[in-house]
Order: sequence, then C-alpha cells, then structure tokens
Amino acid sequence: MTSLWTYANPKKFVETTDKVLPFVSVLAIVCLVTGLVWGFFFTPDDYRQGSTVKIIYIHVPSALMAINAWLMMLVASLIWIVRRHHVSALAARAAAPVGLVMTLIALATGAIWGQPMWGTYWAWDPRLTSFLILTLFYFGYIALWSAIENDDTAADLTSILCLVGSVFALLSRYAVNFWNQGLHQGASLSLDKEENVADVFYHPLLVSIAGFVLLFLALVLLRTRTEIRARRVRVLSTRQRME
Amino acid sequence: MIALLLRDLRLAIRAGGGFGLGLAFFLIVVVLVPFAVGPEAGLLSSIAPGILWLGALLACLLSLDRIFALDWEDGSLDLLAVSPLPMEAVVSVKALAHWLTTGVPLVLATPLIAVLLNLPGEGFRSLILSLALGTPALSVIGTFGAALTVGIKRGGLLLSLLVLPLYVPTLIFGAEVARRGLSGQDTSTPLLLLAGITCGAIALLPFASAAVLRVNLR
Amino acid sequence: MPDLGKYTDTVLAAYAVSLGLIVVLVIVSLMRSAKVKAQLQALEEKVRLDG
Amino acid sequence: MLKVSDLQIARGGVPVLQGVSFEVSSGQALVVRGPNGIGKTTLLRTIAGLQPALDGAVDVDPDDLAYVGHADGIKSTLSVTENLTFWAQVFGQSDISPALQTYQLEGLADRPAGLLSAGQKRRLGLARLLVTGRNLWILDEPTVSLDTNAVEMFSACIRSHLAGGGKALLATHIDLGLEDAKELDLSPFKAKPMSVNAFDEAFL
Repeated sequence: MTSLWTYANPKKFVETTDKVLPFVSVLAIVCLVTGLVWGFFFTPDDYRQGSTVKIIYIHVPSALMAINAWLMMLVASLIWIVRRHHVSALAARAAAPVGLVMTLIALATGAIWGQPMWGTYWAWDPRLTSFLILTLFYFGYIALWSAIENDDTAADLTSILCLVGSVFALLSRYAVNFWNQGLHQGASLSLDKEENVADVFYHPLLVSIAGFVLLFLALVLLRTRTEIRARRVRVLSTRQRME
Repeated sequence: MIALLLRDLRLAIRAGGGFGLGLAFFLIVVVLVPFAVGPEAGLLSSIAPGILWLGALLACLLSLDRIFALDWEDGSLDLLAVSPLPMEAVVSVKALAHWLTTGVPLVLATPLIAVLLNLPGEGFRSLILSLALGTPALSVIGTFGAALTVGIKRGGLLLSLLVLPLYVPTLIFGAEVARRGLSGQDTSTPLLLLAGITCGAIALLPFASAAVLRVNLR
Repeated sequence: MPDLGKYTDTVLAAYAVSLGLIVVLVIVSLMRSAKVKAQLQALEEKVRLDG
Repeated sequence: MLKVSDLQIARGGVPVLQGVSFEVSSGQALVVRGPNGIGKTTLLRTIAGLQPALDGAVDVDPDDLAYVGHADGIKSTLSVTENLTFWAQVFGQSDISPALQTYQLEGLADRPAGLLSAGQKRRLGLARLLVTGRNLWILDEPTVSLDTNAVEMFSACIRSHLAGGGKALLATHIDLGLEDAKELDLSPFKAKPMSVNAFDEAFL
C-alpha cells in the first residue's frame, strides 16, 4: 500500500485528485441539495421558534466547518513543519479562504436568526463573538501568506502563526465565555456535541452537515491544485529568467 | 544578555530612541476620549478602566515594529544570530527592553492619567495591578508579531492585524480585573487567569519568535 | 413553498446570504483555477519549445 | 578545521551553486572569487549558519566563527567605544583596546558612530572581529569603502590572525597580498539552470 506521504508529492497529488475531485464535487452537491431541500420544505415549524428553525441547516454546519477548517489548517501546518511537504502547506493556504467564508456564513446566519429571538441583530454572545475573533485570525493568516514573496518562507511563517493563533483562539474562546454569560441556545444547538434536537430536524441536519463537509473538501482540493499549479508557474518563470 | 538589554535601553533613551512615544500616545488617546463620549463624569468613570486598558494596549502595539526593524536594517540581527547568544535569549531580551521602555512607563503614568477620566479612588489599585501583570504579555506577544513581519516592507499594518487577535484574552481579563476592582468585587479569578496567560506567553512564545526570526534571516 | 409565517424574510435572508457567499466562493475558486491552468499551459508550451 | 563537502545552495528558492567542496585548516586563509551574483554571499551565509544548505555538509564549529557581512551592525547613536564594548560583552570579552589600535580608531573613540565616514564605519565593523575572540573569520567583501592604508591595516590584521593559528574565509575582488592564501573560483560550481534540485523538484 503506498504510504500516505506519496500523496504529499505535488505531481502525484494532482494526478490522484484528477479522479477524486469530480466524484467529491458531485457528492457534495447531492448532499447539500437533499439536506437543504429536505430541511427547508419537509420539516415542521418549531413550536417556539417558528420557521426560523430552518436556518439551523446552514448555521450549524457552517459553524462546524469554520472550526474544523482551522483545525485542518493546524494539522496541515504541523505536517509542513515536521515533514516539509509542500502539499500540506499549500492545502492550508487553500483552506483558509474557505474557512473564512464558513465563519462569515455562521456569523451572518447567527445574527439574522438572533434578530427575532433576541430582538437585535448583534448580541455580544460568547459563541458569536468567538466566531468574530476566528474571522480576525483567518484574515491575519491569509494576509500573511500574501505579504511574503518567497513561498517556503511564507509557508514556515504562516504555519508557526497558525500554531500560536490556535492557542490564542482557544484562550479567547474561554475568555469570551468568562466575559459575558451569553444568550445562545443551550446544548440543543451546541456546535461541538451531537445535536439532541428532535429527530425530525435531526436527519436533514446530518445530511446538510455531510453536504458542507464535502463542499469544504471539494473546494480545498480544487484550490490546493490551483496553488500547486501557481507554484509551478512561479518556479518555471524564475527558471526562464535564470537562463 | 545584559549587554544587549543595556544597549537597547541606552538606544531607546538616546535621541530618536522613541522612549516617550508610547507614553505620549497613551496620554493622547485618553485625552481624546472625553471629546468623543462627552465630559459627563459618571459615564467617564464607568468606562475609565476599559479605556485605560485599551490605550495601554494600543501604545504597546504602536512601538512594536521598532523592536527588530532597526537591527534588521543595520545588520545587527545577522551578527547576533552568529553570536553566542541563542535567538531565544535575544528575543526575550528584546521583549523585556520593549516592556521596560513602553509597559513600565504606562503603568507608572496610569494613576495620573486615570484622574483625567474621573476614575474613583478604589479603582486605581486593581487597574495598576492588572496593567503591571498584563503589559509583559503584550510585549512578548508583540515581539512575536514583530518577528513575523520583520522582513516585510511596511509591515506595520499587517503586524497590528496579526497581533490584535492575540491580545484579546489579555485585554478581556485585564479590563475585567480593573472593572471588578472599580465595583469592589473580588478580582482574584480574572487576576489569576491574566497572570497565567502572561506566564505562559513569557515561557513559550520566545521559542516561536526565535524560530520565526531564523526563518526570516534566511 | 412552505408557509414561513412572520419569519419569512428572516429565513429567506439567512439562506440568501449564505448560499450567495458559497456561490461567490465557488465561482472565484473555479475562475482562479482556470486562469492558473491556462498560465501553466502557456508556460509549459514555451518551456517545451525552447527547452 | 573547516570542511565543506559537495555543498548545494539556493538564493530565494533558485539554486545558485552546487558541488562546492573545500577545506581550511588553522593558519590558512581561503579567498573566494567569482563574478557578481555567482553566490559568494550566499555561500558565506550558509557556512556561517545563517542559511540552511540545500544539499551537502558544512563541518564547522558554530561557536567558533565570526561573520562580517555587507552591513556592519553599528548603532549610529552609540559611540565607537560603546559599540565595541557591546560586542565585546556579547562575545564574553572585555578588552577592546587592541581592536582600537589595530584599526587606529583611538582618535574616534568617543565620536558617535553616526558621524563616522563609510571607511571609518567599515574599520569599526572589522575591529569588531578582534573583540569576538573567534578562530574562524568569515568576511564578505571586507575591503569595500576602505582606502589604501586601511586595506593595509586589514591585511596586517589578517596576517597576525593567521599567524596566531586563526582561519579566514574571504569573498573579495581585490588582491590582499596574502602570500599563502589559497584561492577558489566559484564559476565551475555554478548550478546548471536545468538542474533538478530537491527544493522545487517537487513542482517540476
């Protein structure tokens, strides 16, 4: 069995993902559509929240992906630091914008959903605030990548920033909890644990979560391939100049 | 190590050293607040701890890119990298020098400046304690940010973008201590957490900063 | 179209914003992918010719 | 003993030199020559440990080398003595008078370095080497902006360093009049453009 690290070779990675990407993309679209359609059209209103509960099918999956995207970038950064494989560094670079968009979606849906419940668009609720902080971390990470010309220096610096940032993101997560009790729903909508909301909402939610995960995967694969090709363009053009 | 610290302190005090800059900025920010929110004493005293903490944080932030920029330009950083001093030591001494030239003057000046915001008497003790405990973390985290952006031209804005999110826990706990001190509540929990973050930062961040500097020196 | 009651605009707004952001992200990613692929083809062509 | 074997180095990700091998034993000096941009500075920085090599090995004692780059690392608001004393203390030495005498800087001792001419600054940068007490000197274009008698001062200083069992690795264009200094032309080691290197090979 070829070891996992062979996929870290960019050429091989691009070849293997040629086959995988279409498959994952189609699967992502299917899951997304079924999950959202099922949740949107075929589930009853919540006795308390009315139809706004339908926002759950976007808010919860996007919030989950926002956190998992950063964790994936953290793992990719560790792999870059330890094994120096270009693909993992470029995958982290590719995942950052997707994670950022997921965070923005979670924030937007959270704020919009909160409006009827809490009466204001933006309440400084610990979970929403920690997503706001996560957005800042994403911006910083992406900005650092674009600020440095040399690819490998950029990879090194951003991976160290990701490590340090993760520790402080975690610290902020609990500092924010300490700082304000919060209006967010209780465990029924918690982002980490399995939802224990009523079954009828539960199954479509799982499908849309699967849809979001596959969407994230497809986007990261696509963007990583683009980063690898962009890197190859830079290498070839510097070589052109050298002759 | 001491030689580097003394040199940096001497440089800061000498002409163009930027010793008083952080302090001046802190004073200006605090003076501007009443213009922005109105002179009403009750309002000012309630927001005073937060404003003073924010002012101290921004003052530290502003003087960060001077930490490595000068040594980077005149080649001292390369020479220090080859000297017997390990990079971790160089980074820690730089953070300490930044704290001594920016953090400490802030803490000492806070009582005077807090009067401008009608901070009631009982609020002083906890505010100064929280600043004294918090500013070292601001310096160490800031040094990490400065090391990250040392090679980037005009990296000042990027430095702020990278460092501000890292400042959030310190700001939250620091301002919380000051606020609780003001209203007479027990400040032990936020104080311990603040001290914890500072000690953690002092102990661990120099390794990250040194690694980043070695990458930038390549 | 299910009757969303008084929260119709809230729910629709949330879905519109989210799907909008996702669509924008997908389109931007696809366009960039195509652009870089074209650049690469052009460069490899040049390298093969005078390689 | 400095031993470099089959070294391959890159600048900004692009390979510049490969297959470089040489040795410098105590009491010896090696002058590295080659056209501009061949990679002299990169080679010296790699040996000084400021930069990792792509391939090959550098057998050197990192605690026994001193490096002088293009920039002298001099603080303009500090005086000559303060600059030298600082570097002396960093390297665990204390006496800076021999360094001042060798480069005739006693007259400028209390003058802020900012008011020195380029040549005087370079002499101060070279004087710094004398307070490091290190055996292997790595010098990148040491004689730039030095006038003739300053160059003579420098050659005398190098000769006494070598006589004392020291080693020197210099990159320079001018002839320093060091009789037994070995020379190494880097042109044959130029990395062939089409050469596949471990660094970016992953992307070819």
